[in-house]
Amino acid sequence: MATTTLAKAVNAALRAALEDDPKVVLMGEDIGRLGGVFRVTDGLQKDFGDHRVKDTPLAESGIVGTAIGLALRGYRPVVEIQFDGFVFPAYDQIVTQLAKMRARSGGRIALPVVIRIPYGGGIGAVEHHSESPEALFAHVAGLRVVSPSNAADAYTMLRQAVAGDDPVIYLEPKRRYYDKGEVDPAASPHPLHSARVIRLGRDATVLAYGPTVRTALEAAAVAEEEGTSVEVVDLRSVSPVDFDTVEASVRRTGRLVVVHEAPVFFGTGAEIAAHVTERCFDRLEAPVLRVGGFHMPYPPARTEHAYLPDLDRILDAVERVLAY
Amino acid sequence: MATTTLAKAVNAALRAALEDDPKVVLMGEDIGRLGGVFRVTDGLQKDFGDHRVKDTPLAESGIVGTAIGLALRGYRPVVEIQFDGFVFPAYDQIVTQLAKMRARSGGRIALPVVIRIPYGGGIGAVEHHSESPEALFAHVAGLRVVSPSNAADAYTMLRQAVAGDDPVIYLEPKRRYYDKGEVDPAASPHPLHSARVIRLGRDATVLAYGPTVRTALEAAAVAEEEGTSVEVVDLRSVSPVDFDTVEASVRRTGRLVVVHEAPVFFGTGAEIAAHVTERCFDRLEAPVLRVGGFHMPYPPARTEHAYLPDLDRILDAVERVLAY
Amino acid sequence: MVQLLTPHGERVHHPDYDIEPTPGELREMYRRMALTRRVDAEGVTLQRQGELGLWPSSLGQEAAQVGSGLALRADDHVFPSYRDHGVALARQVDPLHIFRLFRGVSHGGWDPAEKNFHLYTLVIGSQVLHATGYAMGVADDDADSAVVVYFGDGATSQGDVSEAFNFAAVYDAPVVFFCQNNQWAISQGVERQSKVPIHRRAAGFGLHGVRVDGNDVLACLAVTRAAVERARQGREATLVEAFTYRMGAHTTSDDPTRYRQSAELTQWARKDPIARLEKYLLNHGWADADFVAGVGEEGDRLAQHIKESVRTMPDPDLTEFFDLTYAGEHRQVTEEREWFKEYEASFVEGS
Amino acid sequence: MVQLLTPHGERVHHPDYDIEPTPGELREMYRRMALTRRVDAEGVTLQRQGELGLWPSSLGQEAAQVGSGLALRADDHVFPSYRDHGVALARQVDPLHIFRLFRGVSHGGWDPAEKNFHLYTLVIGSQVLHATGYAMGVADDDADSAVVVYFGDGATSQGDVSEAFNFAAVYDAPVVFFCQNNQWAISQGVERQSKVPIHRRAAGFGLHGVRVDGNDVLACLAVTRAAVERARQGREATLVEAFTYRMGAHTTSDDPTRYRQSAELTQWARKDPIARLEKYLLNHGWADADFVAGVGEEGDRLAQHIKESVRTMPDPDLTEFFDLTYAGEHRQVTEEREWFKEYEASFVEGS
Ligand SMILES: Cc1ncc(C[n+]2csc(CCOP(=O)(O)OP(=O)(O)O)c2C)c(N)n1
Ligand SMILES: Cc1ncc(C[n+]2csc(CCOP(=O)(O)OP(=O)(O)O)c2C)c(N)n1
Ligand SMILES: [Mg+2]
Ligand SMILES: [Mg+2]
Repeated sequence: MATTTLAKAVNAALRAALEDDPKVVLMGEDIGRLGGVFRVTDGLQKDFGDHRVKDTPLAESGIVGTAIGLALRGYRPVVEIQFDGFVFPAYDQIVTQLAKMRARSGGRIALPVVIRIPYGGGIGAVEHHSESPEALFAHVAGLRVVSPSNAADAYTMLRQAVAGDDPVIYLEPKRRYYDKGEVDPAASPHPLHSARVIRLGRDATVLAYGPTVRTALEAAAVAEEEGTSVEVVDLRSVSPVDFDTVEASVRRTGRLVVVHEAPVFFGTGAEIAAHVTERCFDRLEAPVLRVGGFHMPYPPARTEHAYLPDLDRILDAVERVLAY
Repeated sequence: MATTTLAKAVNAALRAALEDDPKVVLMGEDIGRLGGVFRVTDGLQKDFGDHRVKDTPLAESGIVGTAIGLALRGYRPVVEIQFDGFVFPAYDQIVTQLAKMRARSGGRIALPVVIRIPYGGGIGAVEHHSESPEALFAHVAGLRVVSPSNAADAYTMLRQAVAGDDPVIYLEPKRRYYDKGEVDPAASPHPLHSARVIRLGRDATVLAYGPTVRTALEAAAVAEEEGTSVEVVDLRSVSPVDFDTVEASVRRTGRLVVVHEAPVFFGTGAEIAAHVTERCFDRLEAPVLRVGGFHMPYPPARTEHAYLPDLDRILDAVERVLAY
Repeated sequence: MVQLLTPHGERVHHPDYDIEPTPGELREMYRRMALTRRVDAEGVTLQRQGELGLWPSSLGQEAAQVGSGLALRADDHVFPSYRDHGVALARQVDPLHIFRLFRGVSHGGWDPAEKNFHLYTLVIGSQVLHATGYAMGVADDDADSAVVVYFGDGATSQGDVSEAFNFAAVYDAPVVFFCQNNQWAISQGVERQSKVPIHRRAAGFGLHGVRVDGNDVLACLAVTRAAVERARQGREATLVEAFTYRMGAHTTSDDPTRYRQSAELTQWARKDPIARLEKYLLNHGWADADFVAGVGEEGDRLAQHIKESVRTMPDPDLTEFFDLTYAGEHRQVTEEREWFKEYEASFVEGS
Repeated sequence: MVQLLTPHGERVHHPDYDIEPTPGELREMYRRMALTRRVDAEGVTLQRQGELGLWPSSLGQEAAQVGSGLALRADDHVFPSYRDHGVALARQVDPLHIFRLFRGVSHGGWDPAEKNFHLYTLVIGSQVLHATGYAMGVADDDADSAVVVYFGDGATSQGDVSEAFNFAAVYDAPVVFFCQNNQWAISQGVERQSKVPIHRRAAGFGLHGVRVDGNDVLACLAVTRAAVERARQGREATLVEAFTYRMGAHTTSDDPTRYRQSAELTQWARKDPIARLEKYLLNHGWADADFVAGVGEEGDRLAQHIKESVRTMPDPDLTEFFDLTYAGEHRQVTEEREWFKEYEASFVEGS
């Protein structure tokens, strides 16, 4: 497929899934003729019909609840939630039903439901359109939570999510939708749950996922100019966390900075810091530092540049772990 | 009031709040004639009428959504959610409305809504009746999240929660409802957000809140017999966390074990461990250890004794931080 | 309100919903209702004896449950709530499954596919959306099965239930919404859940709505059968409000004397669903005292079997539960499972 | 469907909802609708010029918004959605508040108490419950105010909206549910939201339901006035379905050519709410070309004021936002605020 945007890679993955398995169905608000508000499902209803690509009533609980029913019937629904802030009406169905039904059934029932959510800030949007709810799903057993940072991962991780038998919260970094990258559908993929070292370095590890990965790479490049060698890990999966890869990196560098857009307090960085510190206590030269959102509702668009962890905030933290 | 149970202390606090402020109203399923499934609101509808103690339709989102409306009208609603697992239909109203409306209004609107939730396991209940959702609220800015561990705190903390102008998730440790303690309504209370050192010790700090505090104290007593001096901190408030008190204790003992019933992964222990480690890196003799629930839906009642962190699991962790 | 059999056991007729079951069929209805009542009583007893953690009694609702349950084909799919023991028995689901749940050894680990009887659902109203989605799938498959979902009067207040009504209408899903209005949701009378009769909610969403005497097994069978046919053939959804009464406590944890009058019970006792069918059968000579006694003995044997089985149900080991959460591997689960096994083993070694 | 003024500007009569506004009142309705349209157009323009992040246009819905808004007393309370600029203007809310929101300098930081006009709500349907709760409070206060809540056809699918209908009925809350059925929820036609006309949903919950021509400002005023009176005096809630049309895109981010036909627009353009009132006024000599031109100029001046104000609105500093989250102190907020201030200061020093 060569070079394409992250959004188009998602579209290609959905198309391929619809082609490969007649049980795959898409559901969501405005995903049909409109192709979704980000055009991620563009052309799919036209080509696969409105039974396979279902425009739904405006009711997220209804969408996820009926997706569960369709999964029980043998379908593999891929649900689109229009924006991060609108997943909460479905939270009950996700947490008490989707996540728990397999265990409830003694492991008998598979619920292959993928919930795609464009998430994160940086697009100048109004309230509820810039949130990062991953921690609110990762704490809930029974869900997998993943987020690609680039087009190639967007394609392969979505194919894997759809093919797997577990519910997956698939978080799409909306401000990276138009970032381009190589996508090779035939490439043999890394496991869905695996983290990846995407830049080698000696002095400190910066861990990021989804939208902040590019920022982390940019920070590493700047740091290099300043003589600091930063290793970058793309976490890819928030639940489970591939601690083997993360710990191996930290053992090499001795220092870790975790970056995400979600508020730091009770965020992903907390789990990473706690676990890595437990495992690498004697190898850490400095405490794990967290760079992320503040404990406030996501602020109005004209302040988001200051709210979002940017290159400077990452470099500041890298300096602090180095100076420790 | 002298000696009373935790459940009765909550009842007394509600009664006093209803008496002191005509704007206080209670809302919930079965809280009227029945007095709630735990009888916590026993007698209140009889004495204050069904406008002040409102039995509601069976709809948690409706309850919280209308409580918000009542708060906008100048009321101070205290909502009862029947069991922890049934708060999720209201999660959207709590997270996108209750928590955010003050900030949305530029700080103009106060939303003094208290949401009481009997939570946690250990009572041999069926599914959804034994959960500990605190982390799912603590990550959300705009909410306060507190949990008393004893009758005295249950009384004073609820009075403070109702009197304050912020939304409060008030988590009642249901398996401790019948634990007795001294309640003195006239005693000058500790601030709602403060943690408390409830047992002094030298060798390690065990931090707990809500239902696990008693277990932590029991563990400390056993440890003492074995020659280990354990300090116990009752966190009381999960958001905010009173890190001053926690850090001071850790600086004294050099070791920290965090205990809660909620799953460890992405739980409160992660935030405490990450933050304390950042602040006390050089004073920690061992990594912070976490003792809590496993990453699975709360299991059937006849296995919960093995699921819940008990005295042995706490002692095991204390041994491990000491042996480090 | 559709009624075919009065509280006195007299047959009445209805222009839209008449059926003429054979005496054999009538006896089978009686049998399933009586077994339901016996099994339910055993649940209450076993809970009192400490063998179960909880038991929600179906007492008084046997006609609604058995009548509707018997209206279905094997390939129809049922989504029950948590009090629908009579539906389970009508579907020939092994009652021990239900006892496992309320004993606290499982969360309901039966195989829904075996009898097309889904797991009990405790979060009020959730299953109503699952059933609707399942029915959407049936329609997409061009199958002619129907889906029946059970819920209470209280559940109608939940947003999920309204959303399900709407999805069913918008997608022409072959589903029957079977609401047992047993007048109570724990301590709240139905007037706290709806200002108007519940079946009326249907029209506002574009569903058929019908109220049936929920203590009349014939009427429940007839109305459900018609609704199921409408679903099967016309892809049209129906809301059935079965007007019945919860004769027992909400569950064994509940104390209904705090909120309802015994006069109400006396009044509803006169409308008992089993007594009226018994009268009808006896009056017409389609059953005799021997038959009734026989069913009673069968119930006692079943209850005895349940009691013995429940008492000897082994407690599960938590270790088993780690691997039920995910189909694939999950690193945190693996780590915790291994830790737990070692931890448990340390006691055995140490002891 | 209640109609008092045809698309051709002819007055028709209705047995239940007749009103006879004075020519002065009619001119005022015209004025508010025209100003709404002008302000809305300015929103679209400013967004195109990059001054706003987004603008949801109220084009075509002026009669529904202004007519209903003018039916209220000052002490009545309004809960708007996010497209209700006409209601804001009818309530004399400063339009700049709305522009601040869509510019991204606030999330809507006006004082709801000032004009009894609550904040815009973006999570579809949420405000419908808030309004209902507020109305429950009004009833508890024994006040005779009414509450009006605005939402769209799409919103009716949300569970929250059904729950609100039910709470309002059960608690006899003095609330008017004003649904602007503008035929579209982004790209979804209303048939995707409801199989039957939306006003019919009312009866199933025990509410009054009425459909009104939403492009007829007289009818919207009359129907809302009646509903408000019913709320005020009888503590009865009404669902008003204002049948109207979204003439613009969903928001400036939307491209409606992907999903709807221009023929539909042409057809609805003939039913324009402002044109029909203008015809009515001119035909009866209650207004003349000068009046129309005067309102146009007033609109231009208002738009000019808005443009200048928006362009010079200062960007806020994130520092201000730390203290908006809680009324009391919150340790994490304090810590983060202090860190942020120091961090920001370090740049100033460094530069
Ligand atoms: C979402 C949710 N909220 C609250 C409860 C607690 N609860 C269990 S049963 C019940 C009443 C249900 O009443 P109804 O729907 O009429 O069914 P019935 O018990 O009468 O069969 C309540 C409130 C629950 N299970 N789920
Ligand atoms: C809970 C939720 N889900 C999705 C959205 C995204 N969204 C914004 S407006 C809209 C359509 C609303 O349609 P309608 O209720 O008819 O109002 P209208 O825009 O036509 O005024 C959608 C889906 C949202 N804001 N909130
Ligand atoms: Mg009931
Ligand atoms: Mg609309």
